[in-house]
Amino acid sequence: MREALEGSQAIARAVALCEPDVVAAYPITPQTHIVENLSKLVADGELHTEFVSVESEFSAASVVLGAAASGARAYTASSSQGVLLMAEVLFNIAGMRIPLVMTVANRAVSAPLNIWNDHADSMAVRDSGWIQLHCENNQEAVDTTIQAFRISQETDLPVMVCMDGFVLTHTMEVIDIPTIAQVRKWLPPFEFKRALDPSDPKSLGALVGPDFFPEVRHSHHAAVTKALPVIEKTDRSWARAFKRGCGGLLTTEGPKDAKIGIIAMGSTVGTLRSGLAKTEDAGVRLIKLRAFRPLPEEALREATRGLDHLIVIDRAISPGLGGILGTEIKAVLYGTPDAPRIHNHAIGLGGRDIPETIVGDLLSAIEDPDATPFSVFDADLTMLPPEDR
Amino acid sequence: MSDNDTDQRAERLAELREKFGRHPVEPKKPFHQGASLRDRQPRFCALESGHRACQGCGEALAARLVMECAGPDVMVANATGCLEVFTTPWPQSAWQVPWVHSLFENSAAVASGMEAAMKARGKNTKILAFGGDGGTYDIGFQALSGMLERYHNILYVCYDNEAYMNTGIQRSSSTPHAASTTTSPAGPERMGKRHLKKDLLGIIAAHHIPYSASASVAYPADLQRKVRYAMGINGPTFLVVHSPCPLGWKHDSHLTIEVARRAVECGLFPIVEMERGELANVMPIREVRPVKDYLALQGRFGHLMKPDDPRAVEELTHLQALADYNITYFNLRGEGEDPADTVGISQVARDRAAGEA
Amino acid sequence: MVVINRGAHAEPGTSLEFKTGNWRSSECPVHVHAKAPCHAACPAGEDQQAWFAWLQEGHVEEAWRELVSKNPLPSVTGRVCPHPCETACNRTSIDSALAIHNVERWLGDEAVAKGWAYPVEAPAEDAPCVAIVGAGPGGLSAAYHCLRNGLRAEIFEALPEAGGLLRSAIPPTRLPRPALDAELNRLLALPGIKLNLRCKLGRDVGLDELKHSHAAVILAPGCGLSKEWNIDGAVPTDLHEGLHLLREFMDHGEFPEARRVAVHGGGNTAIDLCRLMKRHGVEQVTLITASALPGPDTDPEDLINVVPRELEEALEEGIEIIEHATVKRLIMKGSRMTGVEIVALKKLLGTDGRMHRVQFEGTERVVSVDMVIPCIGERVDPEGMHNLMNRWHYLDARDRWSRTPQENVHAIGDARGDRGTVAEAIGDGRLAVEAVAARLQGRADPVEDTRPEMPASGLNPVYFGRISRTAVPKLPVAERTFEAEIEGDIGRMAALREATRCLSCGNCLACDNCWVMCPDNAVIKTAELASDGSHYVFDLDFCKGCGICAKECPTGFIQMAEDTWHEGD
Amino acid sequence: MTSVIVGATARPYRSDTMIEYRIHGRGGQGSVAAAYLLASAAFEAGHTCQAFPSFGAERRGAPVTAFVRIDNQPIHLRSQVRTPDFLIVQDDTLLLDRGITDGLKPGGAMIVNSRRSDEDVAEAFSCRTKCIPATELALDYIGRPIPNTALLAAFLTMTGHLPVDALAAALKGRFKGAVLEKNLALVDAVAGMVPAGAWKESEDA
Repeated sequence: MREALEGSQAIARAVALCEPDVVAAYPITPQTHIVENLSKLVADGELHTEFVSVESEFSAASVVLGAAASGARAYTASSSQGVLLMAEVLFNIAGMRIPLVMTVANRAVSAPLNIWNDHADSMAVRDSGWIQLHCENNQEAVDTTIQAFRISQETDLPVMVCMDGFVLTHTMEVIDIPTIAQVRKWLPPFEFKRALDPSDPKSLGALVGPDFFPEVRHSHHAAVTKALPVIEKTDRSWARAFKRGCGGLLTTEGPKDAKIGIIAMGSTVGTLRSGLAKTEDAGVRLIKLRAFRPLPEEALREATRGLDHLIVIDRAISPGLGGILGTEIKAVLYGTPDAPRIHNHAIGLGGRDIPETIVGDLLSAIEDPDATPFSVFDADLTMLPPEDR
Repeated sequence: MSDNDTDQRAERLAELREKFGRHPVEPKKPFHQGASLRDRQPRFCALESGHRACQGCGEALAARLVMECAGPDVMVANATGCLEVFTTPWPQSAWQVPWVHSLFENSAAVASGMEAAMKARGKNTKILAFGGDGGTYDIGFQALSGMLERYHNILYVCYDNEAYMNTGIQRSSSTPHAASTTTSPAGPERMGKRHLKKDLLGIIAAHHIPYSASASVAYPADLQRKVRYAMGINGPTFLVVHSPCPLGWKHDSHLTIEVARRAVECGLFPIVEMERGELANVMPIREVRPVKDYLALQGRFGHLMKPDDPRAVEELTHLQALADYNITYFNLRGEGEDPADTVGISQVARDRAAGEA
Repeated sequence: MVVINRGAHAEPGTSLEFKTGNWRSSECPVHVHAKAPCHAACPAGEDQQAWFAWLQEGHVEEAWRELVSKNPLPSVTGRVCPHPCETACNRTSIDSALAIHNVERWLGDEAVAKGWAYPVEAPAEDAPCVAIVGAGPGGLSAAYHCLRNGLRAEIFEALPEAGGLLRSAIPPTRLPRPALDAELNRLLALPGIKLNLRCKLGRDVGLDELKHSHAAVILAPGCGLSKEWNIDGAVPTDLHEGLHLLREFMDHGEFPEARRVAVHGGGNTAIDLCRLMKRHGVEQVTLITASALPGPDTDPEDLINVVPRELEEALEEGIEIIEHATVKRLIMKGSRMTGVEIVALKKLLGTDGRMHRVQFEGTERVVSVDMVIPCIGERVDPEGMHNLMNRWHYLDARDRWSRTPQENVHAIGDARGDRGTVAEAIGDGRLAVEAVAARLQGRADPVEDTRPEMPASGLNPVYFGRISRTAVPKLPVAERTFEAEIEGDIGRMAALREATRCLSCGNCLACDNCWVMCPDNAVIKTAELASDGSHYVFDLDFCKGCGICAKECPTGFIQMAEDTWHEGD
Repeated sequence: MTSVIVGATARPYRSDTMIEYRIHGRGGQGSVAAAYLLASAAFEAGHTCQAFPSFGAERRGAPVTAFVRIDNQPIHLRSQVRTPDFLIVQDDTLLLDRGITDGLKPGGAMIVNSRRSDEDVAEAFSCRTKCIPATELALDYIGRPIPNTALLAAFLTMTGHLPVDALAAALKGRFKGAVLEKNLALVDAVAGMVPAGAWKESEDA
């Protein structure tokens, strides 16, 4: 049913539709409304779950770890500092191959303190071994959340659903919320074969020494990589059932013969699309990357085929290196014949508003003889003392 | 299998039902049944041989004692530490119950999740959380506090060996005053740890939980009674078990029990029980020993055993004063002989059942 | 080939694949069933710890059967024995010794009262028969152990009644005759024992004849004659020596007239005599002994050789005892004695390396008495055994089994000269018979119990609380007569309570300490596979050798030994 | 791997029919609620909508803004509203900031919660302005000084952009019982107080 809903409220509703056994979360801006909405659903009797009001994100992650390990469908959500406080547990959950779902309301990481949206938090835990899926709008966030439960249990991997803080979480828009009957039909009941069970008492989280560790790591890597077709397949199945998809691993839009491409993740894609509408003659291919982990290397090479220039939009940076997605895409395209030239820009860091006019600026920058391979594109360097530029 | 075994097993299950008011899960591999003598031992063995604890490890003993009266319908969340490392070097595990290790500081939280899962799935399996003093007094304290506050049906057991032993004997907030560790070494400028042992039970008591207690490996019967009691409570319970570490305390491996016993007998480790934060019971000390008897067995207090060094004398006196304080504060002297005091509870008798067997 | 599973989880109990037994660096635990000190100290060879174990479990008859497997006369020894077992008892390191002798007596009396059968079977009609000379405790023990060894026994007793010195030299106040008769009669009634009374060796039957007619001869004649006594050649005209006086009194109830008496000597006979005379009305009874009274610093070698409780009762009753003294001179007024001069004396090591009794000049003093009674010991009546006498006028028994130079002839008990208690005689009887039986069956001599003794330091006293010893009622001094037994019955409740005080030195209590306290779960509980009464075995595949089990074993049954001990298992 | 999902080309990215709103208020006055209410009303009227706050960390009393976009097609743009068609000002003290009308499209209009005259304000800011004493009205009808309902009712009545019924429907989604009735009564009252359709032409401006 279509409703005008705030993003966080919609996520809470989506989570409730998946009927998790255990939800544990600690409030943090801008994820707070998700927790509040879930709490209210529980209080109103609309969601029958063990809602564990933990004392920290660290415990939130630990609680869902324990719950999922005990055979419960588990969900948590966090943001920014909370994700970083969880970091240790996040690696642990993935390493133990425990299926569960977490929403990250993407937000910058301090210092300086900043509560606004960018991707620094989920990027900081990109190596944790989770699946990371980015959402362009709240409909995708809802759909991806439900898909994430299915992907998670099919792969024995935890899934992080990344949605931009405030820009999506606090935005009311028209969202089609599936019915519980539809979700029950589409999402199989939770099953975790290695679940703790007194009738088959396994030990989870053993110490693995040098004799076996590389193999265990390899298997984790292989598992995340092999999640690619699962993510795609799941979205196709969703699209068949609900008449709308979330874009599989990635989507491309624009003329087939485009020579310039722009690739981005999350809500920025919408603004870029809006901006491109004003420059229809530019012949630009817009690539929306949904799966950041696993990174769909083949799909990326195909999506960028024929391009001379590829503008890679990052919403977080790795100081001393530059854009993270940009660097990864360079690596993906390395050695590809006729690979496009990469123009890597970080925009909207710490919630800097991204106007649709930025599209024109980005396209102009391709021809800028002074352009650096990477820039914080919307930073006004004149505000900095010369020695800090 | 003899009828006798069947009876014992039925009895045990009946006892469990009585204790938990619920039907325990039948383990796939039942206890004290099977081909080998080891399988037929008349106790529930959740922590098998072949673990890699040091010789004379107090923690390994404590964990086995706890598990004996907690299992089999339990699941364990274990903090990082010796217990975790020495029981589960992949591909082996010494555990016979569902067991999960996540991290150093989150066993209480992982256990919370497990308990929530049990509630959500309509199961009664009791959850245990284990941590060492590092994972309980220090880094995992927040998660523990949260667990207690949220009133999870979990028994948290802290195996207190008074330092970070897993990483090689660094001081924790549980390390006793004046003990020497690698991060509180004794030297010309220092007499070991400068600070006091944290009064964890006092803090736990402030959570107003149904039951919290201290116990010692030196008194297995008392320890196991407390575990049984705690297992029967629907709510958060806490047990701190004094577990000597021969390596870290620097005593001979065969002295583990003796050292633990003297800690109790001198008053430095009071054995107490609290109900809703109120002192409900103590193990009286029938014959109080001077703290020196306890300290002298351990190398970590070696620097105090120098009567010519006024600093050593001062710290020794200080420790005696701390013990005296405990004895007064908890009224550990008791009132006459008591079958549950330090002497009474230790007494052995020829086992009639065994004798007739 | 290792297959790494998802998330690297581990299956339950798989640590059993990892044998930590090779972590033992030097020592491993072993079960050592050491001798309990009571057992080591018991001349009769009783294993008190073993029968207390039965009592601890409430099995009274089994306790008695265990007891009488060594000593057939517990009712007697429970009354007359100086109980070296109690002196040795490790419990003294915690509080005080067990009241072993009181419990022994109670067990003996229980058996009589309940008519429990001795654990013997009638020997075959054609079983070899052993001739036993003397029906005192040694001879009776020998006869009993013949049955235990499948032999028949024929006893030759010079007197008209069996019992030997039990009857002739021990006052009924210590050993009431009904108690003595009851136990003796039960014993003598056992099939396979033939008793010939009024049959004296040398008079009625000859040694050579016995050697010929019987498979072996065991001489247990006791010491029927008093040692000769004089002071520098002088003796009082009306000399009465102690054992004779005692026998006379027990037969006729009369003592010679005397107001003040000195008894010279230091054994049970001396004490018995002192007490009887005092009770008979003698104003002053003084015992002059070369030995020492018990005290904290008393050298056991120097201690007066009497039953401690008898000594205690004697002092209660007003007997004066002068220790470390001897009679140096008799002071006579004509034929009438007026006193004895005594002098201080001590046993000291001489330059020849042997102990000598040294008198100290200048310590002489006079004790006024009108009678001095020598009570310095007894000697063997050599009749019929002259060629078996050694130069100290005792029978020439040469080893543990009391063999004499003559083949198939053993000499046991007081007649050996190096014995002095009923228990020793009982022990001798058993050992001699065991040697005889072994020889008859073509076996080597029975192996001595070479197990080490468990010292108090080998126990862990933590596990035994202080429990005071049961005080047994005694007749008040004023009520003591010549017949009524002075020491009372401990009774069933107290006997069982006393049993709980037994530390079970060196033996497994099945207390579970090792099983409970092994951090490595390497102690396996099993009644079937365990040996020596234990209920546990060590799983050396996993034992890391920490030593906790040995340290925390209350009884010292677990000890740490060189690990090579178990090689080849 | 051939998994690229290629979207339709030549898809109209931007609608010419999108209307953008900027709501100025003070923390605690319900600016975000007003934005959500307006978006909900648009949804009730069959439009697509987007409403979001200015994501500030401001506390009660600080000037805040919220944004609403209403269209007949999917809304992709996520940036803040820089060139609003309309301004809704919840508190006339905010008018002290002369930059409040920055970016207001030519022909745009502003509705202000104020007892001042429309003309005074319009003159000061050189835009079409309607002032209504929304706080007083709210106190009269609802009993609480929340100006949103009155402002939105006045606004919708004047622009005719959405039927007033849509606002009623949106209110039904947020309130129940007596509170809802009072709000609906307020909507009716305000609708009668302002000139219906007065700003309707602005849509074409």
